[in-house]
Amino acid sequence: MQVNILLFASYQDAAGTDKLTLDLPESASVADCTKALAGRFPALAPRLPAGRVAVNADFAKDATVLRDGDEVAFLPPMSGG
Amino acid sequence: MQVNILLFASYQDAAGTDKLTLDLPESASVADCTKALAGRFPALAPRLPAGRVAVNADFAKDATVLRDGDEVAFLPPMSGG
Amino acid sequence: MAAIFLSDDPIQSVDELGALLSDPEAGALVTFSGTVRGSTKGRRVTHLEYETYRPLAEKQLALLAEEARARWGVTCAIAHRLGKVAVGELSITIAVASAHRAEAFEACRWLMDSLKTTVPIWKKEHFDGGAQWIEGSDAVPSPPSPTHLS
Amino acid sequence: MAAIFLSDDPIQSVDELGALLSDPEAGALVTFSGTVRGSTKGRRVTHLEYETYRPLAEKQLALLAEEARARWGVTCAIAHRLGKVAVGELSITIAVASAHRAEAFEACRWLMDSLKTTVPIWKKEHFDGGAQWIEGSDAVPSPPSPTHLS
Repeated sequence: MQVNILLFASYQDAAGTDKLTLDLPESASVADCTKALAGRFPALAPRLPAGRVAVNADFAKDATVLRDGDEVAFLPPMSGG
Repeated sequence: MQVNILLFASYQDAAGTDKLTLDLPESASVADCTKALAGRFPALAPRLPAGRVAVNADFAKDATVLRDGDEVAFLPPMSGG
Repeated sequence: MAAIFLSDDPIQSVDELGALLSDPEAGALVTFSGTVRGSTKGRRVTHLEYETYRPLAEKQLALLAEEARARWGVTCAIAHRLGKVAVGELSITIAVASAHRAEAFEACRWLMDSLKTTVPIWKKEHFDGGAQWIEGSDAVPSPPSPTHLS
Repeated sequence: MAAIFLSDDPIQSVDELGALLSDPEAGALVTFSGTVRGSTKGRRVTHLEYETYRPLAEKQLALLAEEARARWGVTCAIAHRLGKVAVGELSITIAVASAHRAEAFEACRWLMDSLKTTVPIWKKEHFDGGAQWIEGSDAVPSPPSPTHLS
């Protein structure tokens, strides 16, 4: 299955892009997706643990199971205001 | 000597006036002035202890000594805002 | 640096007070404004009336602004309405500018709390068929025809 | 009752947000506004840039407003600027209306503190010859030519 990845702020800089598609096995979790993303962008890997992940615009946990077509957003620590 | 008394808010209502002149002995203190005012307006007397006194637009103590022509303001508990 | 206003006419909005404090290094602005409410303790209010002992009130407001500057490094502007104030009109506006928000929040709240007990201003609530002076936590009924002549 | 705005154009002033909350029984209004400062940690700032993950940011802001209503009985309005913001322009405005001032002060401060850690918005500081993302307490240098294409 495929999921649509969104990257923000320094995550974009580290990956050199703000969106991409990842191929994942059926029933892959957020943790599996994070691992695949880290493997694809070594410069991004060390920054990911500080951030949070949202699936289809809701905060998700590592164990959240993904479905084909999900939007998975990787969010660095926030700094609005 | 004479001092000029100013009364505010409920003190005006109790005395029926917002200003008056009091004759006081030389070297009278704020405490003496308060006592003279309470004697003149019995309805005002019980309300005075909750308030504060200012002499020439500065907060004063009971012991502050008055001079001829001073402006003595009797201020009920405040309620701005 | 402090701007103090006591006025019988409508007072400045918080935007207008904030503009007086404009400073490229003061990124945080906290404001308070008080508007006359249409009722108090279940009773319908027709309007409020504020009285002051102006020379001491101006001195005390300047002292509060100076103490806020000394304690928190903030600048502030304070406007208080006097005389008759209709329901829905502003009775007080305060603006506090600071480099960082924590100081601005603390100073603004402290200014408002301190103002109520240390600045000689008194509020009279007018109802249908009556009026009362508010004095600290007390309410003192006031005769229907005010005796204050000034 | 909450009004939430995320905009690439200049945002509402605190007076404008306060007007949206107008209520004859809400006598106290506390506001916060943040203006872009001309320097940070001794470095001259040319401008800021804010990025968001909009659908989640809107959801989170509405949740904060709802939690403030539940905890303090207040109503609030929040506006956050996005994109490039010049020095001296507003980046954020918050207004909180309440019957009494203590609740309005507490809720406004809590909203601002919570917003910084739970709403997906990121700030990029631009200097002469450089830029950095602010992420929580970290600053992450950013390449001179942004890679963000959207």
